[in-house]
Amino acid sequence: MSKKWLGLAAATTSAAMLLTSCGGGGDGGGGTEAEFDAGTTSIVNPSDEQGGTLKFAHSDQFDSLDPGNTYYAANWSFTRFYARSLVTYAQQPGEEGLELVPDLAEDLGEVSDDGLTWTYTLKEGLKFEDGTPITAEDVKYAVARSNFAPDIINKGPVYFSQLLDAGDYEGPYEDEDLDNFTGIETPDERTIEFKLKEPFSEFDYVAAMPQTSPVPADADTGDQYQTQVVSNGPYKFESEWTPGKTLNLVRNEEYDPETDPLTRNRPDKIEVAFKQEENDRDNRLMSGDLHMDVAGLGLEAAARGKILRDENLKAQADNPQTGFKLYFAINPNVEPFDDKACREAVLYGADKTAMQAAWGGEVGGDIATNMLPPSTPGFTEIDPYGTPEHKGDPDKVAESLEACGQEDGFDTKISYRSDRDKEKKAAEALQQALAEYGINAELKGYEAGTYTSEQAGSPAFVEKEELGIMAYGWGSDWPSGYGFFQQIVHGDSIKGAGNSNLSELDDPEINELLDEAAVTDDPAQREEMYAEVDALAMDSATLLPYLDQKALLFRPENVTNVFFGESFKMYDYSAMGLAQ
Amino acid sequence: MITYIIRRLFAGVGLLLIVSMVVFAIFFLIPRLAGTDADGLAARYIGKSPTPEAIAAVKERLNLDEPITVQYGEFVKGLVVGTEYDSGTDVIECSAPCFGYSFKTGTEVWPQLIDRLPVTASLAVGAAVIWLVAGVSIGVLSALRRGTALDRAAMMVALAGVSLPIFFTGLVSLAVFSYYWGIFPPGGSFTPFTENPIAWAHGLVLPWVTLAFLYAAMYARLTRAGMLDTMGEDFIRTARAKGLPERTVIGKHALRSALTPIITIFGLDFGLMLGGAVLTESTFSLPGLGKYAVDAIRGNDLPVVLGVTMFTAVFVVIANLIVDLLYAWVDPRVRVGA
Amino acid sequence: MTAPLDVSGAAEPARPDKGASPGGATDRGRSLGQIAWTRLRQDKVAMIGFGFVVFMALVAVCAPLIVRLLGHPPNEWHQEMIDPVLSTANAPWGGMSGEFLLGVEPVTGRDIFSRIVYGARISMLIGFLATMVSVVIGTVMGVIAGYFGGWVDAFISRLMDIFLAFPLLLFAMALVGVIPDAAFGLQGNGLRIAILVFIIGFFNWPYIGRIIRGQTLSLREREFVEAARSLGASNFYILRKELLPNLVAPILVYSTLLIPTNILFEAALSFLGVGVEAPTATWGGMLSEAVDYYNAAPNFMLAPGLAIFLTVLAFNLFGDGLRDALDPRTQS
Amino acid sequence: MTDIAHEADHGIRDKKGGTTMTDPVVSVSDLRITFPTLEGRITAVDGVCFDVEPGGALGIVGESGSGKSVTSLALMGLHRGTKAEVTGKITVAGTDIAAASDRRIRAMRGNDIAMVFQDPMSSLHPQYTIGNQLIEAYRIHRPKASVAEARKRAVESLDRVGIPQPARRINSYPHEFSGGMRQRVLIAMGLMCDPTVLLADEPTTALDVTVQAQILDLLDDLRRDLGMSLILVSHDLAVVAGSVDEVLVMRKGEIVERGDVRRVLSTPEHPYTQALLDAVPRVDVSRAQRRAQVRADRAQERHQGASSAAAQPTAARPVAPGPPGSAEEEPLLKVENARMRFKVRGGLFGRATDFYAVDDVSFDLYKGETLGIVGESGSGKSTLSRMVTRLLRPTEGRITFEGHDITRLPERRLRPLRRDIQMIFQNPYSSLNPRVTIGDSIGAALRVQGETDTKKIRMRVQELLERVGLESAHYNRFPHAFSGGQRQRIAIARALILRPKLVICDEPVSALDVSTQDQVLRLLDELQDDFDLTYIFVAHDLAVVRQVSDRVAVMSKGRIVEMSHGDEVYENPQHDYTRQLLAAAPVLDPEEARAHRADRARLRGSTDAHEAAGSA
Repeated sequence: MSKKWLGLAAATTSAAMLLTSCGGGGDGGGGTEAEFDAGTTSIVNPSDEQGGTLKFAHSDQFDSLDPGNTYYAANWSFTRFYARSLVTYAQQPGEEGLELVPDLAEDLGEVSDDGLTWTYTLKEGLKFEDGTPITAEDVKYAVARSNFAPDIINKGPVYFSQLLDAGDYEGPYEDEDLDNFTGIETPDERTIEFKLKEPFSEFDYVAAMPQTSPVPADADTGDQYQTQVVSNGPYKFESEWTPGKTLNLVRNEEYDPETDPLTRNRPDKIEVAFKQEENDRDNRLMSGDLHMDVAGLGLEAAARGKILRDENLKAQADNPQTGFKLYFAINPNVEPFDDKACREAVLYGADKTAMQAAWGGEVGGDIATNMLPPSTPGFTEIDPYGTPEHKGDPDKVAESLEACGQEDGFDTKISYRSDRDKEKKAAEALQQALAEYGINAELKGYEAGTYTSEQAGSPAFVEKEELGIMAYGWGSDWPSGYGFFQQIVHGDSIKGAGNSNLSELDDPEINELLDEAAVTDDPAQREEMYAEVDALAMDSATLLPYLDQKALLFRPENVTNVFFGESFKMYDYSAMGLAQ
Repeated sequence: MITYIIRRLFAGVGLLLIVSMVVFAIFFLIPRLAGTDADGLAARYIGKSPTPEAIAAVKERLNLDEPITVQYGEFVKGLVVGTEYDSGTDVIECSAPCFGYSFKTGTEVWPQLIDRLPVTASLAVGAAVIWLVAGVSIGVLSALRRGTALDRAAMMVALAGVSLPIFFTGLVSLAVFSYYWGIFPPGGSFTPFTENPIAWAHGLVLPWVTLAFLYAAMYARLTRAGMLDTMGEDFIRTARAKGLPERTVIGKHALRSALTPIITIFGLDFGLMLGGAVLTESTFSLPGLGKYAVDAIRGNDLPVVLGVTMFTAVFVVIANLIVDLLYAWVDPRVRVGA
Repeated sequence: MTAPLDVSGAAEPARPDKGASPGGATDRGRSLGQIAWTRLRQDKVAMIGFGFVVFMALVAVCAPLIVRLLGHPPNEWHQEMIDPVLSTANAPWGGMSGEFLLGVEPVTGRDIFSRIVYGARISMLIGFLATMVSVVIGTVMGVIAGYFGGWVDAFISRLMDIFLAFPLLLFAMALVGVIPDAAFGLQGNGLRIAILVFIIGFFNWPYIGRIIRGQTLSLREREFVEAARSLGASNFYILRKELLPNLVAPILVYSTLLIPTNILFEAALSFLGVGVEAPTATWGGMLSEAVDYYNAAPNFMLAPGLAIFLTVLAFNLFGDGLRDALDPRTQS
Repeated sequence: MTDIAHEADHGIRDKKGGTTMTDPVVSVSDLRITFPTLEGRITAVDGVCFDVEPGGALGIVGESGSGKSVTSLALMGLHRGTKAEVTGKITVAGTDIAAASDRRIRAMRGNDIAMVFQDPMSSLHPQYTIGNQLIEAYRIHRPKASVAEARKRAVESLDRVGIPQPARRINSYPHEFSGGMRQRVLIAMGLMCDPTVLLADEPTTALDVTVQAQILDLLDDLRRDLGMSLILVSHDLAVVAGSVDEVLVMRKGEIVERGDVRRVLSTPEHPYTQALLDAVPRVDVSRAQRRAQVRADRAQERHQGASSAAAQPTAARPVAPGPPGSAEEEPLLKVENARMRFKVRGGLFGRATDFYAVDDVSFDLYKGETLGIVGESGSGKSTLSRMVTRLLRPTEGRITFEGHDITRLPERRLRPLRRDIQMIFQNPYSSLNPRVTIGDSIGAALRVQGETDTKKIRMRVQELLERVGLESAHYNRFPHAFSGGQRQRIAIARALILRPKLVICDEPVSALDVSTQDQVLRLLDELQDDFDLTYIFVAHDLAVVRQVSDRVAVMSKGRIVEMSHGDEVYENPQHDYTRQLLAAAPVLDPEEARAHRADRARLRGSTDAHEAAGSA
């Protein structure tokens, strides 16, 4: 049976290939055909079949499996198998996938008139894997532990601790009385009221984070919780998990699909193997032995070359944007970049095609001309420092250099993360391009592990070492301009260590716009404001965006319902099933 | 004899203490000299959003504000009597020998080391068998056929072997045998012996051979030199004068002498390798101790680095002790107490 | 490591008395060094090794000239040579041609030949300097341990044991990673190289130290040392005038054999991503980047691999030959 | 042991041993052996012929390089598989060595002909018990023998060669035996299969004189009791004198003289043999006789060379200085109750125990005299000489030189003293720095003492080089270009360059061939006259010491057991140990050698138990 089916599938793909080569393909339409990039905009292999073991591989390991203690998009996507949050993203390809739908909650958050209280009501009949009902207290506890005990749980974002009006609450591990946590009120078993310090219009996005997934207080084991997360989703841990070992998820019998807006229970089992060698992983993906690369960062160069040369394999690949903006931050506190003209010389001198090549050419990304990622609602294309073919503009460079009084060029440094080959190559590309104008940049590589905490992310270090230009990349925590910009251009987010606002941009106009957007209810109005922030940030000439990163993703033929989820910028794992 | 072993064990403990001090100094002192303060160190253990609160909290949890001597004291205490970690809700007992606790992965280091040991041990033992057998027999053969084409060819190959970087031979063999021909699985996969001995061996063939090639080359050269020295010894002449057949002269008299010094070298090599064959494991992405250490260094997971280094040093100390005892057994002249 | 090298003369056989006129016709009035050189010159394999070593040294020294004649600047990008989709050379054979002798690097299109030539500079420089550091530390410590004996010897010997018990590669990786960005009045690549030299050299001294200690121990027992003392010579005089000349041979041999070890060590560090700053070309660094392109650009992997191999082999050939030439036991 | 008790019976030699009764067991004709070297093939053995009758004993004597050892290896077929080229015919016990198969040769080795090698330490495998090595030798030729049988045989064999408690000692390793005992083990190994011929290549060279005598006695015994033939190879004529019937004298690969041992030793025909015999120091020749001889020779030389040499500085000197005690002058050197303690590590707990290498030694030394110190290895004679030169600091006691107490002088203040006390070392191969030209080696002394004028140094060195019989042109050469004798001359020059008053000669000739020995001794004599030197002459060789010393001190176990005028010690020894030493000294006259052997057996009877314990 299955053999016949496979043969048929093979015949269809080759027919599709023929069509493509005649120039007939490309429309997508229903999108069920397996062709190159089909998964970016449509569902490939739709099927409602259940069963099988869905096998994931990770080239490293997750920062944590604890839904309250993780900050990686891949993991936020993956935890949806066992940790449901109050709201979540719709299970749809394309833009629709950015929409929020209520998950544990009956509806999206209801905001009070003063904008300071967001209220969610839990659906009825929700249960943990052991059958105990899920209460509002469990959600409150989850938020308390994930945001207010930074000594124990500190890998995830801390939006709640920034937004909630919790006084000097010390977290559930120091203060065992949850009633002392005033940031969240639970008037009854099912109602959760978030008390904010200041209004925040995009709170639903925060509520969509896995940190709102309930945790029963008596099952919490602090930073060991990741070894035995208590599931409230369709799958649960088969047994206690040891970090580094293969993770096995099995069906959670207490899960009721009726309560779930998503269909996320197609396979019988889910398996994740960690620390898998990349080239090996790619080969196994192409052979169908493995189903998904869970980190979702794309294929390695070897496999990429193979796929792009082979039309058959290419039809099983997608090449979507990852939402990551790759850019160089220029620090105006480092001479000579205190002079805007000098910064502009760098902006005009950059050869973005070379940087694109560094990231793997057209497959690696699209050349970017502004900061906001194209998939963000409200995106407007602007190119304030445009150059012919993005290759740099000698005349403008010369003008700028003259304007800043460095006609013969100057010396500076470019920092990058040494264990990120592509970023390193991009830095080399910039170095080469600038060298032609007499701007001699010395490259400084630092370990990715300490780059944000100790080097580029430490303003004191940047000034001491005179890191004028710093390579960086940024993706949004949620699909809005606020989620993207807040950490990297808002003056308030400048920190002594772990700083992400590498240009140390502290423009009152930008700060004000972002603060205002936070309290603006109308999404359309907010989108306008973000476009304005984008323009202002570009105008500061402290940011040199060069690429909207793209990933070359592979979907084996035997995986069904594959599509690229715009929310987490990778295949939507929750929807996947296996061809039986 | 017992006294001797005890004395050596004490010396070994002393050695370990010094090693731990040096490692500690490198990782905890030099970053400070390089300008990283306690905040920076704390930030290493925090995810993508190191807030000042988190930094302060982590600093306190990990005693990063304490003087380095106190921190070192804590570490040694953990090794000797064990220590405790606060997981938030519970107190985690990290019983002796507590090699520390990785705050990056939220796991104790010791079980992780134990977990990776089989990989490294499989690699080391298999490779050692190959290189000892191949290296010694080639060395002996070369010495006996000194000056012949066989000798010259073997020695050229051996010289090439010691001149080839292991990561290059590893990569080329991966490319050829795994990616092009598909005879052996690519790196990264390790099947425990207990699970499937055939898959275990199949997956390790390339790393074994790659690693063994280098060492076999070294040992062939050593053995040959040792054999040549020994064959010129008076007692070999005596053995011949007794009328012993050449087989016995070589097999019994020459080999024993020639191989005795190799034991020492082997002990050190093997001990060090049990602590992780860094390059081989990295090239073949084998999840062994060496790879663990390299990953930990890259990820600045200091307790892990400290743990692996200490672990390695323990192996070296034990290997040295075993070698010395073995040496005394093989060579009565150095017998203790004599 | 390798077969022990005996101090010249230690195992010298008693010569028959040839009457009043000393020596044969051939070694009349020549030093042992001159004799060794004559013998070395007869060793063809060693001389090939020596030739290649000299050649690589010249390549390293004249890198800019060679590249100007035969290649392109080592860091210059040639995107016109690269396929924008595949990121590899858009010409067959990895872009090998008269213009790009060894082809081009994937992604950047840099001239592999030029980078190999410039890579020789780093390898040779670090190999040589690190060896010098090892030799200086090793010789001083070895001589002190061997000559003074007692607790000094015990202490230094333990120290060497400790060094040998360290996983060196891990240490070097860790150290290079945590060292400050500017120190000793150096910065940038100068500092990186200095640090690499120091670390590689510093961790390898016990190998030389052990050998020198052994040699000194046996030399110390030789009567000419006692004779010098009975003439009233100070320890310093004995170390300098009596011991050191006898240690020159082993030092020379083991330096020659340590250089390739150190070149490999540097390559390994670069391979693991710890080394000089990009975009400076190093062989180990090239090799680690080539891993991803083993099938699309095998020339990218083979070129640095073979460069390391041949250089190290040449040093080893030369070192082996040198040892044989200086070894009194093979004198006949 | 019983055999040894009967030893006296063998005092009378079986005179029929040398006559032809049957076919010879060993027959060598026109043996020629060449080796390839970088400078072409060299001929080590050239046309050697000899026969050994069953039960006969042949001595092969020659200096280093004479080809005697190469010849003995050829008898065992041990040149097979090497680069040596062997021509000629060798037959051993009916086996044609050249033609036989490897298997046949192996069957012969150890079974028909057994070899005893020079260095017993390196000739035994250090990592196997002696039992293992003995049993192996037996079983290879008697494959049917059980291990138990072979073991029994091994115990017997060890017993036969005089190893005490053989059943227990069979499990010991070679390093657990003393040198003499090891040599016995090696002989026992040779006896395992009752060989027809025992081939002993320098079996006693590495041994002390008393042990040497024991081993020679043993070989003699065995030969007689077991009816074996013996081939004894040695550089020392005196060693073979008492043990063989016939002797071959070899030189540069050729036999220069052969014949009955008594005849060769008494009336040598070949000038080389004569020279060799003349050079052998004789324990029965006194200092006075020898000095007279030396001076006469010298005068004659001068007379022939240059008639102008009228003033003879030696003429003024007395043959021997006045009796030491009665001299009114201050002694040059006074040693009082000197002790030297070393810490010896050992035992299970590594505790250090004290060991006195020199224990309560006192003597006076007067200007111009020569004090001989004689003793066996471990007697403390070398330690004593290093104490006098202050290379070692005495633990106790006092050393006075020219009235100054130098016992505890710090190194810095010793420097002026170094000018006055110099030392000549035993091994000229190790006492000259191979990396330094001889000119620099000799000149170093001047430089160390503060002389900076290079020209002056060069001049004085060259002057001295000529004085010790070398050429001034040798200044820039390295030691390896010189022979042993020449090197010792260089060493002497180095000692004399500072014009010392006292020279301590530590075994200055023991590493040299006999003929060279004589030359060096003569040189030392001459120099004593010319430079007005006082010598302390340390040696193990009784004869050498007698010839050069005015007074002789006999040392044993750190103490001086006897000290007196030279001839007194030799002609009228007071101490048992001195008597033992004298009895053990090899002598050239075969008859006398036999008499000595009988003496030794008598002496040994009283000290047997003691010796056995000492060697364990």
